Amino acid sequence: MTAPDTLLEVEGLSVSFGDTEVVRNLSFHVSRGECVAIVGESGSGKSVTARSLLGLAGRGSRVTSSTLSVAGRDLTAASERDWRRIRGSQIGLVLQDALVSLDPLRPIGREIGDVLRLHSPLSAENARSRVLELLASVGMPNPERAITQRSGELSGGLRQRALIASAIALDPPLLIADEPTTALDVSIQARILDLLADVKSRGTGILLISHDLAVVSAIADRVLVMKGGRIVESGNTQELLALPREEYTRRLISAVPTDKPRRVPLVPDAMPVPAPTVHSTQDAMAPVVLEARGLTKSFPSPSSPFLAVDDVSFTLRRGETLGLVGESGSGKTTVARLVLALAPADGGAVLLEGGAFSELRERDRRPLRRKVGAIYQDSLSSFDPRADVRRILTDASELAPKADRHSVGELLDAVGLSPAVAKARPLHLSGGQRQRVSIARALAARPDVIVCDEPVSALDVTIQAQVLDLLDRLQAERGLSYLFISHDLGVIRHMSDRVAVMKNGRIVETGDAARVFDHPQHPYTAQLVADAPRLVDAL
Amino acid sequence: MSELDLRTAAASAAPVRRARPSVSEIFAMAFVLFLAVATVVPGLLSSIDPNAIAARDAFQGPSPEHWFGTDESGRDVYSRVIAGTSTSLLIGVSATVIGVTLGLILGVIAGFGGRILDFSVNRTIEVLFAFPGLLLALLVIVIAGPGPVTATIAVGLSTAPGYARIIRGQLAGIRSSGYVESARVLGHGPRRILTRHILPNALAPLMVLATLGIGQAVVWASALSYLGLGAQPPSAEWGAMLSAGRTYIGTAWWLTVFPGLMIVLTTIATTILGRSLTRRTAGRR
Amino acid sequence: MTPGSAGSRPAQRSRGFRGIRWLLVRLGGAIFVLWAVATLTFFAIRLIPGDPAEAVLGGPGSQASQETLDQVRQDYGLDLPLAVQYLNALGRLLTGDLGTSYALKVPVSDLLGAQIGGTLVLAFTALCVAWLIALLLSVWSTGGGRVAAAVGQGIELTSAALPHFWLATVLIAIFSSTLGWLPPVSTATPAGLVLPTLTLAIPLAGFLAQVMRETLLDTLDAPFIVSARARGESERGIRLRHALRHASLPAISLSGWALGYLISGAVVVETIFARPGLGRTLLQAVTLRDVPIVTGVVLLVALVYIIMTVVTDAASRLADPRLRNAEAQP
Amino acid sequence: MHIAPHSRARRGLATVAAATGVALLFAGCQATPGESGSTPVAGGTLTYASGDAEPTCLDPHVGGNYPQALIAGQFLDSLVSRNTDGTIIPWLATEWSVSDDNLSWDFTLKDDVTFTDGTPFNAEAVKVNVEHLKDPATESSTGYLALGKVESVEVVSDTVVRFSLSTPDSALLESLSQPWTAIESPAGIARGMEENCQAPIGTGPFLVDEWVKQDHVSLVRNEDYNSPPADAKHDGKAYLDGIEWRFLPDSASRYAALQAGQVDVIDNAQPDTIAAAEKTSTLAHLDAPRPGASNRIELNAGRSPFNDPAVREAFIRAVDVNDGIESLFFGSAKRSYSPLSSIEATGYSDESLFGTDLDEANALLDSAGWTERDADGYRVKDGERLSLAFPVSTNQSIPAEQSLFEQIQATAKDAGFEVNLSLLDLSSWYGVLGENNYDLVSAPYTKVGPDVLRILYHSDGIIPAPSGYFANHSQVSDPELDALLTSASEISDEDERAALYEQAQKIILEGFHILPLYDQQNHFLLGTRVKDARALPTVSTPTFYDAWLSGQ
Repeated sequence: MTAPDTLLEVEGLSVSFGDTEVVRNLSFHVSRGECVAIVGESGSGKSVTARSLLGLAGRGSRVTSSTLSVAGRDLTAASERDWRRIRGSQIGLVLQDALVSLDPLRPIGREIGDVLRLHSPLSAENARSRVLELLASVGMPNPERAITQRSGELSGGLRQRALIASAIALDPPLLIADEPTTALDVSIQARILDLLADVKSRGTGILLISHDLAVVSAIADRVLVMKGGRIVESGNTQELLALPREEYTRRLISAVPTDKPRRVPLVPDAMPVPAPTVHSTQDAMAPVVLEARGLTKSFPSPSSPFLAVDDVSFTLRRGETLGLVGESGSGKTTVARLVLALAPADGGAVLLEGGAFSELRERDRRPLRRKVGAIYQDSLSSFDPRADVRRILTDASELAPKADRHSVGELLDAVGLSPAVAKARPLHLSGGQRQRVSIARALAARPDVIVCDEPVSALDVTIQAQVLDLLDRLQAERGLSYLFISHDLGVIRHMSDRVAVMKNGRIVETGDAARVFDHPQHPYTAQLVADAPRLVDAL
Repeated sequence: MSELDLRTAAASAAPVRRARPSVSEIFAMAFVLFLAVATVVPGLLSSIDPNAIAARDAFQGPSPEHWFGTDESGRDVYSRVIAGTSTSLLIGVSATVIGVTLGLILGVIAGFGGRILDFSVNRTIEVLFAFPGLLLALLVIVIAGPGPVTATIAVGLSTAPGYARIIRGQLAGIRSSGYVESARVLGHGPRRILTRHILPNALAPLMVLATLGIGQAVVWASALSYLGLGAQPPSAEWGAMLSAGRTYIGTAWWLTVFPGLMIVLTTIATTILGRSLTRRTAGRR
Repeated sequence: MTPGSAGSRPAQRSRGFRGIRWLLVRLGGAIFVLWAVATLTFFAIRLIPGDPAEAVLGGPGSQASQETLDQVRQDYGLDLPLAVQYLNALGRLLTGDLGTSYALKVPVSDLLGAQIGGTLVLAFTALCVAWLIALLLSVWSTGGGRVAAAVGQGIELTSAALPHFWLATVLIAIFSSTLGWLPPVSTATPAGLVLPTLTLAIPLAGFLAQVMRETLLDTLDAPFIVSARARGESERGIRLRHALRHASLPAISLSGWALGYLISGAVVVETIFARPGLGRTLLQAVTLRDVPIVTGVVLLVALVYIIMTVVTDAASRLADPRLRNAEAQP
Repeated sequence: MHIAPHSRARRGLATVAAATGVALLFAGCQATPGESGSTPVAGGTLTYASGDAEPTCLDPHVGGNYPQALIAGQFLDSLVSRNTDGTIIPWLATEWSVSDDNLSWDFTLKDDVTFTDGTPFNAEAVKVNVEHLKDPATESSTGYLALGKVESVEVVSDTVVRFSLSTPDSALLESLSQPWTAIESPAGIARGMEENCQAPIGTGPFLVDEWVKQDHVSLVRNEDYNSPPADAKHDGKAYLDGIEWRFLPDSASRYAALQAGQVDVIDNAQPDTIAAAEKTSTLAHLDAPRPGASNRIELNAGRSPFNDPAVREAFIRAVDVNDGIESLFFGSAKRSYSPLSSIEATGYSDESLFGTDLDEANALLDSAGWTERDADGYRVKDGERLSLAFPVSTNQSIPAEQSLFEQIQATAKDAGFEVNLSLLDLSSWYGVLGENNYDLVSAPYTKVGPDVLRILYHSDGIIPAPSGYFANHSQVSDPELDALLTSASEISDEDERAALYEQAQKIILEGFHILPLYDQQNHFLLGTRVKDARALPTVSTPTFYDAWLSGQ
């Protein structure tokens, strides 16, 4: 049944480590000039699948398949030598972050040149010009200089380009891209996706591995949805997104927050978020709980001081979510630290309920601190490794007013965790559970405001949906105000009443969320919105 | 809505499953147990008086009667090795305790004393580092005179800067860690943060480090004994025994081999334990 | 073009400047440490019980008269106030004068100048050999399966636990007394360097191999190794081109510490193998209470150590561009 | 009165017994006996490995210790020497006479000797040397003490020199036979201490070529040598091209180096290696006990508890050393019962005083008031424990001796003595002695002749020098003994002198002031190719003038 332009043919692929089967009986194919995406959450077996196609499933793995052929070569019984001949020349691999996927100690030129050295008889001089050519073809601005640089000396986008250059150096018919854009900012992600589309258009088959349906929808022709080592559903991208047959696929699609209106649950069949009880978010008369006035912060650097936050002002009203969006390095996290008074501002002030907050002496501020809670991206590191969940929560609830304290049970219940979790240490919890504990801890001190710094960035999309729904529900029940910081436009848009867009330490645009995203005023905002991958594009 | 979460929670709320100890860890624990018995109740392992002199029985090779042979004064080497455990370990452990304590003091001053103190402690550590190990120990011995107590202090002192540097780094790491920050954000006071978060988290790895250090302290103390600057006869300290036995290497190999073996095995055992502790505590993070 | 490409430019231009600035800061620090070591030693030495004038005359066993003692005190400036003695010593130090040995009555700088070569040759040979052993051991133990790993770890642990004087005894017993291959006592020939070098290198190799093996294992798990494999790189190429380079980084930065460790060991090794050198000189000076020599050795070793740390830091910076870049980040 | 110089005939036939043993041994193992076994061959460099501390100055006038004597004997000659009978024989001086009042000594010198720098050896040179020794700036201690009674030296003629004494000194010749009073070139001395320490100039069979500190001294042959002592085996220059004198402090390495053929001669051979070497056919043993005092433990009578003679006797009766000496020294050391070395003809022994008898020791202690015992089994009197401080110098006591002290410590405990051993380096050890913080001490003292008794046991020896040093460690203060020692040192008649010394030794032994152990051990091991090396019967330092290397 192999079509003439079928590049990759997989039948009955299984991979197991010891007694655990992580990939079960997988069958699919990739044709020339086609992009096939494998989508799944962490632990679904998608990365192992990708690597076993290169014979790199890892130590202690057992790979079996009835058919495994690449460009017509049968690899079911390939030796290590055979694999080495295939790798690089027939199949290229692009991994996630090039900072760690390219040897940080070797110049880019050598890393790319290695493929040529291993598989082609090119002379050193010819290899060099081929590397330069490749770098130019992936859009490297200054190839001559880039070949002498190491991955750490390049920006994230550029090194990802270099990584792609190394994968396509010999023009392999098949390119496997494992989460190639995951660590990147949206605008760079868009450029890299453009680059991959370009590669595809030259006739290369691409197997794209991703957790992000939105990214996949931008480029993939067909999608395979993986869960628990199996393909649960597969099909043409547009059809699959529009008419998912499987419950799991539906959950995945539904969990994508992009373009989901505010307060619409992301978890299908969940109870709709109740209407706010305290104040209407649209009520302009709701009192201001937190205000930032002209915040400025710079850091020393060898050349000139680096201005991380430049004259940032905003207000946050009771029961409202202010979304702070921007790319990495835009100063979002520094703003969060200034609001939490973890670092002193060079200029400006943060006011809490109209009174001084950031300008108080630490001793005087301490009693007020409980009113401003925080949830972090890496919640694990925010827990004392020696403490169990019970201690974490009791430590926090001691700070709440005596008359208004939650018990550990109540807190766990509020965030949807079983009471049994109290005895566990955060390390042994899943990412979603940890983030729930983190939220419970923030709630324990009975805060008015919670600063959420990239609270769902590290989570799988279905878990992310659960956590976002939880945050929404808690806000409605308790009249909380959120300062919600994220690089993900979809999340921000779904969660925010108002947004502020940051770039290079400044707020370039602020206003009602719907207005800012539908009718961006600032060109940067417009660019961001345009670059954000969205499912609807595929439809 | 969170059945998935609940299921995993139930699993992980169960007592933490520990990795089964490896062969080397079992050996290490058994040997440390042996050392502990030899230290606390040496009589359990040997009934011969380690200091009983029998000049006529000198230089007898290992035999069923004298497992490790006899030394130049006819004393039973096995019972001396057992009896020497407490002295040698005392020196090793006290030296490590001195080193760690000094290191802790310096490290804490650097970690909490503000910029100027941190700077000066850092320079102090650098200066102390410029006296490599034995050199500092020798200097201490020149000043205080040779002997087991001086040797212990000398070894302790010479290991202190190493500990101080690690502790300082550790404290700096913990101080800027997410959990200390989140405790601050919640509004906990500095004393509570110090006692509930920073110190407990800094001390645990320190204990591991100290375990690793004991073996090396025993080795260095034995080097001082070899140079005639450590423990005094007739105390059955391993280094002193080794140093005395070296004279007779051609005649009585057992005088050198057995105490040497004890030093080596002790170091290996403590290192294995220290490393497995590191792995186990690191696994929590 | 792409955003971000502009950002790296100013950092590039100031790289040379940053290197010089780094070096100046390090040199300043080094001078400070030397001064502190000199001061500390000067005052610590005053705590030594006994009259330095007697040390000049051969210790308390001498039967020197009061006049002779007074004469010596005057000759060596021991009758001056401590502060003046300290300033004098510092002043002399600036001109490279380390004073005159009490026992040997010769300038300390001449004496140590003649001794330092032997110790440095021994220490650096041992360092190189230790490096080599550690390299081979760690590569072998990480590449040969479970048994090799266990055996490798066993060797590392055991070597690191060996006291120098014991190892020396065993090596002499095996290679000199039994096999007769190598001279038991150091000679000027390379053969005479073998046993002392091995004595110092084996325990150090144990330490280095532990560190290198762990880094090697970490590195072999790194994504860039997967990238390299995906390019078709062979197992040997992976190790040679990628893993070893990473594994040697911590070993490079440990070399300063290692040198200090080796110089400590040299005290014992030089005595056993009767090699001329700083360690043996120091030990003798300690027994003779020869203060100027003790001070001189301490200062010299501190100087060597400081130079070595600056060099290893510089080498680490050269080998690992991440260290250079880290300073540029806010 | 005129003392006839002894026959100039070569008397080296009966050198040290062990040296003969060496020859026999070689004869036995040589494949072709008689061929190269007996006829000396010239050439070759001998490597000597010394376990003693490296001297800080090669000039034995400065300070004056045994390591200096060991090497100085190779490049310096003395005025007189001594043969194995203990009789003084000519060396640089051919004959000598003393005035009737015993205060003036005339020495006739060899007239054809020059120092290796070309300076002629004459009466003036002897005068310069004595003055050098007596000058405080020289910092001499051994030589200075030895010539303590010499008031002035006068040049009578070019070949006759006259020593004027303040009091008669029967030990003068013995003193002059020691390397510490050997004769150096006046021009060499005039260079100043630093240079002279580096390479003293003498008339000896070798001269100092180079001294690489912490490593070795290179000695090369003196091609013009013509002044051997009267008991030498041959005339003219030495057979060896030179000597490489190395310092190998570690005894195990030293022996290993000898076994490996890396060195030819080692000193300070440890007892077990001596025993091992004697079993081989490739190594020879040269046993040369030092003159002067025997190795003994001195009991400090200057403070409690040893100020009570009964306690001293009890201690000596309590401890058992014979078995220890037998096992620790592998038969290489013979038990001594005398204050003097076995090579001193005037030595007096009394074995009966040193029998071990625990019951008697206990009885003595009971009667001395040390009746109670504490929980640890030690005796107590007036609340004070019967404890004895025993500082041990690690430089002066070899490991076997240290072990012997440990055994003494153990056996003394049975009688209720607590012996506190502390191992000290030389400086600290002298410090403890200077502070009178000891009850037991072993301090070897090497000097030619019985006059050493005066230094060690005359009450003058209790008064410390400014540095705190004193020689009378047992702190014997007995007017009768003082008188005996003084008159013995002034008397000229050999027999009367011997009788006086015997009486003095009786008093010392019967007063239980010392526990003699054995002679001052001085063992050398030699490789096969070294022939005819011997120890000088003065202070038992080896001389390599007659030595030659077979197979050259």
